[in-house]
Amino acid sequence: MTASSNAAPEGAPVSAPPPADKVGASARPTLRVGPSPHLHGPETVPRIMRWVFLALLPAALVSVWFFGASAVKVLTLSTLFCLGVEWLCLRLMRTPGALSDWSAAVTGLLLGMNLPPTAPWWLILAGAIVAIVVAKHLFGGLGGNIFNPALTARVFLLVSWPTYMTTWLKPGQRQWLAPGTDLAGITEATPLGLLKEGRLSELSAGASDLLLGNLGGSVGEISALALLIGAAALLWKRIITWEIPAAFIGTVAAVTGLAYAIGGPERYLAPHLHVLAGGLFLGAFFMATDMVTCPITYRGRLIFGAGCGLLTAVIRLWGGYPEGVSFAILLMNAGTPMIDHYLRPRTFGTATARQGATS
Amino acid sequence: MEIAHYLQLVLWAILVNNFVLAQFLGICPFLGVSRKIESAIGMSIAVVFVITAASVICWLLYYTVLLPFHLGFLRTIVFILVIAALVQFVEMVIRKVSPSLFQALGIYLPLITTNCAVLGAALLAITKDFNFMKTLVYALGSSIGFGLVLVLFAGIRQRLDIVPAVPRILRGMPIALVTSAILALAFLGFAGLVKM
Amino acid sequence: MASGVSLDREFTKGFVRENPLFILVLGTCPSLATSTTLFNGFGMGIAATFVLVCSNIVISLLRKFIPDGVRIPAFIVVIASFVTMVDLLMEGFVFSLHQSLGVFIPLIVVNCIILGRAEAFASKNGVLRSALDGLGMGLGFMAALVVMGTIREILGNGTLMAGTPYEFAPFGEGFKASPVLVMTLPPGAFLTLGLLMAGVKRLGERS
Amino acid sequence: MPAPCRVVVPLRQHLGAPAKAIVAVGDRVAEGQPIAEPGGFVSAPVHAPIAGEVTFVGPRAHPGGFPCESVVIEARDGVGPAATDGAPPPWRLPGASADWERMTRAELTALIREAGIVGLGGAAFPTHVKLSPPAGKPIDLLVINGAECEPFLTCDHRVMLEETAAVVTGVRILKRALGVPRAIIGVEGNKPDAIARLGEACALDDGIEVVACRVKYPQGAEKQLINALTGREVPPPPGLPLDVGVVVQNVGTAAAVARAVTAGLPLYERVVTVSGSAIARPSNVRVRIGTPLRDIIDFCGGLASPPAKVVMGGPMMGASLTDLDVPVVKATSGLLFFTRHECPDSTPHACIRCGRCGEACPLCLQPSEIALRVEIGDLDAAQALHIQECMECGTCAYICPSNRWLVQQVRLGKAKLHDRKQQRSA
Amino acid sequence: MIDPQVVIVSAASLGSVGIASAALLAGASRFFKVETDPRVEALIAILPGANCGGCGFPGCSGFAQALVDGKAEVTACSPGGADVAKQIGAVLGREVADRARAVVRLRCSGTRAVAAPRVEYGGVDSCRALLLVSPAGSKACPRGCEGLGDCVRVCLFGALRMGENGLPAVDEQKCTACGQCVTACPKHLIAIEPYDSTVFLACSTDLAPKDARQACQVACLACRLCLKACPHDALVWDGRRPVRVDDKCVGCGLCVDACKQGVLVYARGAVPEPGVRAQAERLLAERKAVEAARKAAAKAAAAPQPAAPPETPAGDGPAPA
Repeated sequence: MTASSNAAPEGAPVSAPPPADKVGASARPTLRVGPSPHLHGPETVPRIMRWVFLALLPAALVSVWFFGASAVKVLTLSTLFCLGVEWLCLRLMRTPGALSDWSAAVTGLLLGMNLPPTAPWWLILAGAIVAIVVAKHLFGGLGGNIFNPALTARVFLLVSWPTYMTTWLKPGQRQWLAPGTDLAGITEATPLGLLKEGRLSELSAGASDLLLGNLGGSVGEISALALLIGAAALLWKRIITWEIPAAFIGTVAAVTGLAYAIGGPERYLAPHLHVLAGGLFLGAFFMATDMVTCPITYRGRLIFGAGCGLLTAVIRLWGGYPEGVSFAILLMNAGTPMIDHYLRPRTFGTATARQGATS
Repeated sequence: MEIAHYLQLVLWAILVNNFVLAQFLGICPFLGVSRKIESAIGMSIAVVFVITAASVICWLLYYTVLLPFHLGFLRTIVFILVIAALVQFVEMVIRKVSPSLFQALGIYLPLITTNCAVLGAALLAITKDFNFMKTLVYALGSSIGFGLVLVLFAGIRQRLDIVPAVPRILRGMPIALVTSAILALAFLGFAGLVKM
Repeated sequence: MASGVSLDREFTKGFVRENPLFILVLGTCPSLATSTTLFNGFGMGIAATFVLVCSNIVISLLRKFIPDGVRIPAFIVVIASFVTMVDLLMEGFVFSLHQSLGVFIPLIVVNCIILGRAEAFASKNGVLRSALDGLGMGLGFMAALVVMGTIREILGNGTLMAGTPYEFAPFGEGFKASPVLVMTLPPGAFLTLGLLMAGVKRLGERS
Repeated sequence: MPAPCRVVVPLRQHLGAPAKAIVAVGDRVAEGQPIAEPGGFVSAPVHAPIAGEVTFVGPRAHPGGFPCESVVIEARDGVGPAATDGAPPPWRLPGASADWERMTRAELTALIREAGIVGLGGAAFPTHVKLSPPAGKPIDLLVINGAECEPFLTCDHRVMLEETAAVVTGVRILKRALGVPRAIIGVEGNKPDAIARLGEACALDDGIEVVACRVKYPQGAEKQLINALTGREVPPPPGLPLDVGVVVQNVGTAAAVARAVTAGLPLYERVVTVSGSAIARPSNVRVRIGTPLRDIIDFCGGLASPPAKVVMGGPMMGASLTDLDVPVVKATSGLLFFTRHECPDSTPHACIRCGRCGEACPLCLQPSEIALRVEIGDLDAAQALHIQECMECGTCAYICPSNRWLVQQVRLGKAKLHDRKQQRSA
Repeated sequence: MIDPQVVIVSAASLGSVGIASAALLAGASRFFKVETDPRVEALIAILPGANCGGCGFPGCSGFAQALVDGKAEVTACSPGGADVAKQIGAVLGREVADRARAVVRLRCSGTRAVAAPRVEYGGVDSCRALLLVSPAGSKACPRGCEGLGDCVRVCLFGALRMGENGLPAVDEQKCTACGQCVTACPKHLIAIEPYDSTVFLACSTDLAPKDARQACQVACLACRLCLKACPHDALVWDGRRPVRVDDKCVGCGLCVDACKQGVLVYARGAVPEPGVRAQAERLLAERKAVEAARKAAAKAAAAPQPAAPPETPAGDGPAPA
């Protein structure tokens, strides 16, 4: 039993909202008082979330180009399911937040981009429930979650239904897949899947295919180039910072490069293919950088990114799963509070040896 | 390749077959002593020490006393006695030798007697037919795994306390368990990392 | 403990009001580990109940003779003896169950419920009361395990009563073919217990 | 603007102890005559802004929102601004002369003290205190703050343009009073006209340089300006600029010093920026201390629309007024009349941990973390996160996408810590 | 078939392990003896010894230490239950002595409906924070309750709740008069009062009566009718407001009836006992009769015979100047 369970929830608003009607107001207009600053910058949470949503669209469009109706179905269903579940949660659990803050839409789109194009509707619904209810609202809604909702859902689905989660379409299969369609002829393994199964020699996709997205994979991860375009927009709008993606991708390249150099091309994939393959770009630019679940200091973000990279590389090279990005980010999400706890920025004026401030 | 093998054993015990997240050993202290990072660290150090010592002593006792006399069935009783005595002994020694160390982690020692991770480690080492060195390495790895997860978890719970938005009925144990669930989910990523 | 408490209350308190798992949060390790199926949970519950009742009786009988200074080790020895007994009995008669419960049968020794009841109740109360207390607590623990086992088995396996001749698929064969596999794995155990605990807390607030 | 007919002069116009009134109801006072004496070392005298009769001495509304001991002076027949004939001659500081270069440091400091000069940047710290550094803290540099403290405010800019000579004279006097060889005037780079004029005026004195610094907020905060100009970092509180051998003064203060020392004019007027969409004619006006706000509103063409919020000071650190029946005080650098459109309702979201507040904080604090600790009542944790070092510049709350009340949480935390300290010592 | 040899060997080996560890511990306990607070030992003896960590402290000894240090709640041990809590209380002497029960009451009636606002506040949801930006508060009455719930948040017993009307409501059954809310209220509007007192003044305004009337419909206007209505002299004037004298007040409620503003109210909806009420009314009537007689006499004395001093009962009336 928790010792504090009988205490009032500290900091929770206990008062009803201020009166809308002015009772007994005098003729004089009442002035507003409030704390400084009296101005506010243009940035708001919905604006940030909207930008993330927009930045994801290029990669989503590439998917629609290659997978047609399947991709459209997965992305739409996932977004709608997440919004619906979010609406229910807000109604039933009364956690703070609103549909209009776009966070559920971003989670929904991200979840959709993390699913294979063949995902059936119930799989998407289960993912939406795990993402929104378990990973987000049980922890108190937007801002309270420890783990990235979309990734929690993806991992949950991957562990529960591994076959459904790893049935990749060959690019160019744009037709509607009726339930029960025989997928045998129209699927192909991802480069990382081939690597895991030791069938590296069958790998046909080259670096240019990986860049453009002309290969099998999750709806949103196939085209590194489209993801880069979105990421550039986010970096330009200063919604994400460079530390996490750089440390993440850099560490993956370094570790896989080392393995490649030592182990040789028969057993290992070249580092540039490692970087372009799988969900690395999607994870590094869009999910590891999720503000709620990553550290808040520069140094913390570097460590976070490097940790993600190391774990990704370890799982890819030696683990049981072909792809380690999701697991790595979730694991580092768990470490975020520790990183924040031990890495505090140096307060102004407390410099001893080095004058590090910019002027 | 011996060293590589032991290294694999350690990794397996820490990541793949984690005491808390995969084997459900030591859940009570995991949930109980994870409210503050500092106490979690103290507990972790104490657990690493006791599990390693207890496993080794139990292994010696089992193979030098119990087995030769065909008393394998007595191992549960003997092990728990040895662990209880060991914990109490360590507690007394630390209290005398280093009061500051006792302040830091001595208070966690009694809690360890009924930590099923200790007895679990000793029993599992016997069940898996580990030799002496393997038992030592296994106990060390497992307890480090326990400590690692405990400290990570304490960090998370401390943050959950700072952002008090968790719905009321979930506060405390329920949200701690849901957090453990997702943590366990993340640790599943290490499945198959080391094949033992 | 006040003798004013009626015997039936002594017996029933463990079910909900002082449920060892959901309210007191004791015995979490075995409940997470062995509630993969209804049958496993039931087996673990029976074993724990047996040890709990027997050790409560013996400790209650011996409570006048055990010197205070060594009572905890003495209790542990008593409990460990019964645990060893259960271990051997189960190995002999229900071998498959014994296999699936694994190390958690000997680990009943360190189950907080048993030592806690021995110390808090049996060492201070008469034999009948202690036995009833043990039985009630044990059954409450078992009930919690059965609930968890049922949920996890249905969702994670698509079956119910697996391990017995009465196995069936409550949600049909289609679901059984692709169940929520993760529910049988550790994350499912933590999630189930966490949500059940929240549910029980909610129920307690309502009443 | 012309002197008003009635002024309300609060006696608490500076940091430190309030001044003590030395006039009584019915007394006739001349313009500039002292009406209150300092209440301690860290305090300053107050002078009559207009000639007239003292009609009230007692509590009156203060811009801070609390009643404060004040002196009310009303112009009477034959006395006061309405009738310049027959008015008693304005009172002037004895001992002031244009020949200040012959005065000693102590004489200069005494004059500045008698003139009631306080920092006109906004904090209103008595200037003579800053000019009397404790022994053992050598001062080697005078920094003159021309880096407009806050957005919206342009009064320093106007002072630099229109009173360039006075500013430079003031700087030279301050340099002499402190006995430092060097002074830097820091001006934000977006005011090239001010930089040019000051540069010309300073050409005579090679001990003064004018430096353009980056345009950013909060460049006008002491510690930031010192860092920008010299690279020195002032240690956290109780660290002061003194600790790195620097004294900072505002350009307005320098001009006031020049007027006091050369012409004997005590501080009873200042330049105030009047702005915001709700005012008809935004402008910079030179007003007498104690002028009621309504007079200023009328002078600036009245209100264009009913203001939703009236801020005294700058938009980032100023205080919102609860009442329009308050006077201008020495610290009033700006008066901003905001419409509802300019300060819309903002309901805070949950913190999404974006970390921007920490990136923006000029003191490298973590405002979101501090605010969360205050919210849950963990004051010790807030203290460990250096809550006391926050200067409440408002950058974090400005930038926060979740609209959280970061500054007010910090102030709340500081207030609670103060309460707790008092409770413990009681 | 039980082999006696197995039994003997088991018993012997178990026994020797037991003896060995007992000897080890006995030696160790002598060799490594450390003095500790006897209360900690006593508490450890009381506690279940399960070391389950359920209390949030590391084991029973950690909990015992925390109890002695005053860092833990007596009732935090869930395996032990109420029985153990009682024993812990006995050891620590934390049994709350029986004393006159007190509760807290809010000295303000300025609900949203009756109190005029002065400014509109937008900021942290806390009274203390509001006062930082507007030291006189947000209502026209500077001594009005802000209704942002600083008191509610500090209450550990759930005795305070923010009402729909914008004022905190006290559940006097749950209130323990611990005083947390009294310190938390930045305007000092919460007072500790005897539980038994039935009448109290729910206003703290210090505004002049004419300002108070504008600021709030339920404000004390200093009319003093309540003082005149009290037959027991249980109300005294402190210069601005009536103050109840606890040992004189019988709770007849005549003052409540007399108060036109409704700022004198009954606590928890108490109703005065009919007997007390009747007696008070009788007393008041007697007083009024005496007063009337005195006035008549004074008038009569003043008009024809200015020299004769009026007879006053018990000499407590002001002498005519």
